Amino acid sequence: MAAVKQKNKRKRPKRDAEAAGLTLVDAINRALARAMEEDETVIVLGEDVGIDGGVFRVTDGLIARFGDQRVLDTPLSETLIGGLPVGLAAMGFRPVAEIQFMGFIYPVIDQIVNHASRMRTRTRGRLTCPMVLRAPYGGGIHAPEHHSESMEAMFAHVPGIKLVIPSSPARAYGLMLAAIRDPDPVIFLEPKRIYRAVREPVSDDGKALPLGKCFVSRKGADLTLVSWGAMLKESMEAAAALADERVEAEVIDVASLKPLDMGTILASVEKTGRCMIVHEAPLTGGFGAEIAARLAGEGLMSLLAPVERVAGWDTVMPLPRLEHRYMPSVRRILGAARRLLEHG
Amino acid sequence: MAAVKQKNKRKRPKRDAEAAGLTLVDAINRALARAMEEDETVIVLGEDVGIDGGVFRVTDGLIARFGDQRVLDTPLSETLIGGLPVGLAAMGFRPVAEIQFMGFIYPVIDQIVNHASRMRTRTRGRLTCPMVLRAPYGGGIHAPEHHSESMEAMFAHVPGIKLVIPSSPARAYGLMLAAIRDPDPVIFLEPKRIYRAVREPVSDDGKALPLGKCFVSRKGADLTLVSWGAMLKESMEAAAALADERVEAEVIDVASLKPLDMGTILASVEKTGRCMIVHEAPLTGGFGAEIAARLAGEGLMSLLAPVERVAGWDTVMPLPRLEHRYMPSVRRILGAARRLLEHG
Amino acid sequence: MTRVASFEIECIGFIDAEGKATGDLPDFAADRDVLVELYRWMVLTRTFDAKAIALQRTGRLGTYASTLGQEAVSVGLAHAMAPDDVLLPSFREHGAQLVRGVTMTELFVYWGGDERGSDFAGPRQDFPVCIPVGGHAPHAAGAALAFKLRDEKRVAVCVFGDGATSKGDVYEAMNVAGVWTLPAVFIANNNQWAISVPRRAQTAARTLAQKAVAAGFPGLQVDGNDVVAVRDAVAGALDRARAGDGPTLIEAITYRLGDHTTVDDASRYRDDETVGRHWKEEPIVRLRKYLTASHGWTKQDEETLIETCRSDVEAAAEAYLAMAPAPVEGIFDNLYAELPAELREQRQAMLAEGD
Amino acid sequence: MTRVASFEIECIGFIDAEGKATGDLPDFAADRDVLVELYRWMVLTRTFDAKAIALQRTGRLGTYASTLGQEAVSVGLAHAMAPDDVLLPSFREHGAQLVRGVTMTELFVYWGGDERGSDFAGPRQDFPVCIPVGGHAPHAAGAALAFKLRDEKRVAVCVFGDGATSKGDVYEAMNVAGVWTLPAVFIANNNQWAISVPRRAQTAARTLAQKAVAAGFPGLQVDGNDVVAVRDAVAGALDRARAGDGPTLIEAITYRLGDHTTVDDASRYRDDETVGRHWKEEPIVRLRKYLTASHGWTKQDEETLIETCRSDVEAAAEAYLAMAPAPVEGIFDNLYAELPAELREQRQAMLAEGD
Ligand SMILES: Cc1ncc(C[n+]2csc(CCOP(=O)(O)OP(=O)(O)O)c2C)c(N)n1
Ligand SMILES: Cc1ncc(C[n+]2csc(CCOP(=O)(O)OP(=O)(O)O)c2C)c(N)n1
Ligand SMILES: [Mg+2]
Ligand SMILES: [Mg+2]
Repeated sequence: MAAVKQKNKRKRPKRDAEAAGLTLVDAINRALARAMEEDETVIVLGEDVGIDGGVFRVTDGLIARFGDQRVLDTPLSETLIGGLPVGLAAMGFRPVAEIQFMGFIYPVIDQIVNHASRMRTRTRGRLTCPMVLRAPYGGGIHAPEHHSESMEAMFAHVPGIKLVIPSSPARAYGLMLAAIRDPDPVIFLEPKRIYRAVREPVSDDGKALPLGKCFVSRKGADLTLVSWGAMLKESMEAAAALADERVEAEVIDVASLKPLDMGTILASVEKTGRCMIVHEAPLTGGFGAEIAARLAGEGLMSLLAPVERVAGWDTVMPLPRLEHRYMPSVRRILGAARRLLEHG
Repeated sequence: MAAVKQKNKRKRPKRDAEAAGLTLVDAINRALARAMEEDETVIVLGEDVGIDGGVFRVTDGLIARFGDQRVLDTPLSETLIGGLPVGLAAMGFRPVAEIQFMGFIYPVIDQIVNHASRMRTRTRGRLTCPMVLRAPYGGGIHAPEHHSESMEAMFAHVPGIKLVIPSSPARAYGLMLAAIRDPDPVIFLEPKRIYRAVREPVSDDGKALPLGKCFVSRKGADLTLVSWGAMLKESMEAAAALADERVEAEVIDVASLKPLDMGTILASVEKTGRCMIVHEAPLTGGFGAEIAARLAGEGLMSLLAPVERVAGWDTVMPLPRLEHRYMPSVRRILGAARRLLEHG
Repeated sequence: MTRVASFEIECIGFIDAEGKATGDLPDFAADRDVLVELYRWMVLTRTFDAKAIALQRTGRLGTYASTLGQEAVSVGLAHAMAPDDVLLPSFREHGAQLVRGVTMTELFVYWGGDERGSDFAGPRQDFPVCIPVGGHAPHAAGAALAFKLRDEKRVAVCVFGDGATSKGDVYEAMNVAGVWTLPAVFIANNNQWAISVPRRAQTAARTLAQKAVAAGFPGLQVDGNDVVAVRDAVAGALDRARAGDGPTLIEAITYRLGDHTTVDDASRYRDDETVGRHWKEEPIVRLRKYLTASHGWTKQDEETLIETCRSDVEAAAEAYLAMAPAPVEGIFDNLYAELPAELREQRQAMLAEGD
Repeated sequence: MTRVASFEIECIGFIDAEGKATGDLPDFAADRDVLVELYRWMVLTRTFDAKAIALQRTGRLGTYASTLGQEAVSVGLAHAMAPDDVLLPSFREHGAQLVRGVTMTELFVYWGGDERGSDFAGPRQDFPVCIPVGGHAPHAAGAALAFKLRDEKRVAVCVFGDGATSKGDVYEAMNVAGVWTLPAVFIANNNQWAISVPRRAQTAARTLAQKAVAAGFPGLQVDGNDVVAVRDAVAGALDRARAGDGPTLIEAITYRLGDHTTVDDASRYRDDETVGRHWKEEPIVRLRKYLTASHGWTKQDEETLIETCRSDVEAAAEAYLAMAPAPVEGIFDNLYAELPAELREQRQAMLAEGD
């Protein structure tokens, strides 16, 4: 809230870069700006989101454009970053709060479970909590200790919230708009490994994508590959490699983990009979378990082979030197695909 | 640490009650006392664990017996209650910390994920974290708001810790001793609905039960009922009801959710071909998902019917008036059993 | 060695335990009607409290947190607030909630274990009680920020106990309120106990008011058994906040005369003698004495008041007990603005299961 | 209105930015050897720091947090500690770690992304760096409690930044240390920045030292660019703790002359001019001036020292670069004392997968 000296002279991404398309960072940045423009109750807050533009530059330029009453650098207080938006939202704002890295999100869980997720039901709808909590997550960028974890499953278990993870710039744009416009709290996790990995054309047209819907990223009839976030990349690469062997994998981007669009997954598995779920988070209790469990339930009769889960090991994320030995690789996915295809 | 005035004149459970056996509260109390007696590095800390003996009386009498240097009432600071034991443990103590209700455990997750669970691996074994974190959990006792949740799945996902939930006085006694003696951090969740529901003979012999092992609570060949904590009660009741219909259910008490003894469950399902998992926590992302997922993987070829999960709804736990409509009931379990038996 | 900062904590009080004014009273206290109103709210709160305990004892209410002895804090603070200020109460501020316009029936409904009790018909923007100790302090900062950003002259008033002052979220919220000069008032209702843990075991700080020093704004103590002092201190803090000068922390010193809740047994950790001493300081008798001596409050006035309170409380209790049970669909239907498709089946299953 | 408490915050310093003593120095500072030792550690720290940045720039080290300009805080505090005290550092206290006996090679190994770097051969009970800001403060309280319960005359020394003082866990830890009179020293290394957020945006508290008022123990400020003052203040706090008088908070005022880390670009949020002004206050030059003027420190002494530091750092870097890669099994084998059966298969799968 202190007066902002406009020191940051770096320009907006150049025109030619824009012609080549937007990165995931750019796309979220555009969605935030669009939402702030169309609705003045949308405000952004977090550590270093102001003049610094966020450590990944997701909020770059917002303070220059919307001022320091709508882009607020908070003190270094994660519990507060979880709880302040609950008060703001109850009083009519739509705050978008940032946790700098998912490794620092845990103090916020208290506010999410005990307050944000239940303000509506506790008060029978009198007070509500239309907030978005953003955080970059995941490994593979050689970040320091505690910066590379994937703990999305903890949030997927919390009733009353929604949980969204985009896998591409265009989806990030549309899902972020949907998250901000949603009348209930949304956790929005950003796979930082692909923050700048690809560019794609994204038209800044203010169109949201639906929450609670999977995307079919590739069509195929031989096996179903379910994933989200950065692991879509390896999943798509594996699908391409399988295609060389004339195996057609259907690749599904879950996108909304909560609520989950199980219908799309079940329909695919009905067709393929073979399913693998790929995620970076540790195997045990990861969100892959929920999908596999539903396959073991409603989907059982479709299964021609045991469901495969390719995930991080049930270990602490190693420091950068060994993190590649932790991260699910295309090789690991292909190995699982082979096991799936061996059956029946 | 303030001097303790010994006001609490209430006597130890009477002899005749003891002859009738111990409650789960008594059993944990005995295990704590035994561990403190045999190892002076074992200390107990938390809110109201001292002269009050804990709000459920689990630590009753410990301060009188071991003094206020080994039984410490902390300030009202849950984050601290998670983090203080990490420092104590690294310096050679075996702290047993209490969170008064699971609804207040969330601020502790940060310390568990970022510190307790990884002190050993971060320092390649130089510093370790032999701590126990206890908390009563679960619904069904008409407790106030935020006092009835079951969020064990959040912990089951954290690498580097162990997670234990007893279902009876005898198991509570043996598992608590094992948890305290374990060289790594253990989360010990106590199903408060059955704190005093049953008595059973427990001999205070200092014998631990193994961590990482399921218990078969009832033998049967027709279907497998997997559960833990207070839901063992409904599971056993349902099994008894099924027996009246000549259906023999095998009932497995998971007891250690992490590490999980999947072998025992798989062996049972191989025999029965039918499996249901019962827990109070919300369905989606509950620990039942992990067990079902493993059945969909390694266990698939044994399955004669879709895996059933009988769980809490994916809703916020209602206030007491309606909580019985949330809690999985014997009726709900029997319904699922019927669906299991309809198949093949 | 240079002195770089110094701080002082003051304590205010106007009417002592004997009901005597210890100096000049604040202006509002010259008005008999105001004093009687404060008195009436305190008596009503105590009457409500006794009824709530009675209902709990007979199995018609859930676990309940008594406010016995703390009525002056609760009533005084709420009475100072403007209608469009927002209250963020702990779970022991029944008095404040009543003054704010929450009905006794709503309070019974909530403590009876029914969410409808938090759907206040009166103060629509007041927050529901906060069971997780201190968890509402960040909400207060958020609400205050909302007022500041919209340039409204409203204040967020957050009340918590002495125990809550040990919580990190309370500290984080006060700290941000300080640095952003937010229109918030934080009130530590220091009843000397956090269940069995006495105030002295909670912190080495000589006063709780000085917790504000860490957050860079004023803190003061007030005699929490003197409703005039509480009202005055809170009114001052509200003025400060409304003027754009930022937050204040008020430590109101009182005493929890009852058990922590209806499931607590305070005799395990404190003796009757100590409690008895504190009965001599409780807030209602002293104001009655003052009213009697200075404003001709009569025995008749007293009896009428007690009878009105009693019958109001009974009526509210009857309305509560007569209420139709909440529809079970509420479990699902209030979870999201729109029930996600995947939950429709669960909702159906719940309804099919029956009671 | 009664005054119930008052507090003062003092600031100490002995050698000013010009290298002049501003009054009597503490006793230890009369000893040339001690001053030279402090000086040597600061120069070594800065040399190490430059090398670490160079290694990072050439892809041979991970993200690194420079301590440039803050050497006096780091070196001074560790130099005051007894060997069996325990250090709980943030991620920017390389100087303190070196003084404590952590080797430069170990530091390179850690910042190179290898857990073996936290398996210190020297100070076996010192904690590893703490990346989650403030998360180690509760550990400090726990370690201090361990010492107190065992009646050991040891002290837990916890260092964190100005930003960390906004965190609830730091507050909770200080509060318990106060009420339990724990042998702990908390040091806020106030380098004026938490990444891009300046000190003034972190809190309205005039000093960070006054955060101790909320926890009920003394807080003081010290010129963090004066290694003599830091050492003296910390020594005093350690004595207090060892004597059983409880914790102290020391705010050491210094300045982060470099970027936040090697992935930060501080020019986005502060200008060179401001940084330039702070270069005039940095800790190494002023001690050199003092040594030159008061203890005959020569150009030759200086050159020799710089050369020794340079070659020590190079040797450590070479040892680091020559180190055999860590065994990949370490991912599993250090997770638990004994690998649970269910993880053996995963371990096998990992090994089978290969690099
Ligand atoms: C975060 C949290 N921890 C623990 C509890 C259990 N509990 C309920 S009230 C209470 C004591 C609160 O003390 P204080 O803040 O002084 O408020 P009081 O009850 O005295 O009004 C405790 C520990 C809780 N509700 N929330
Ligand atoms: C809990 C937490 N939140 C956020 C971060 C990201 N982060 C790393 S350093 C830093 C600023 C720390 O400032 P300060 O405490 O002043 O220490 P300094 O970096 O200046 O030494 C932030 C926000 C973190 N590491 N931990
Ligand atoms: Mg209290
Ligand atoms: Mg700093």
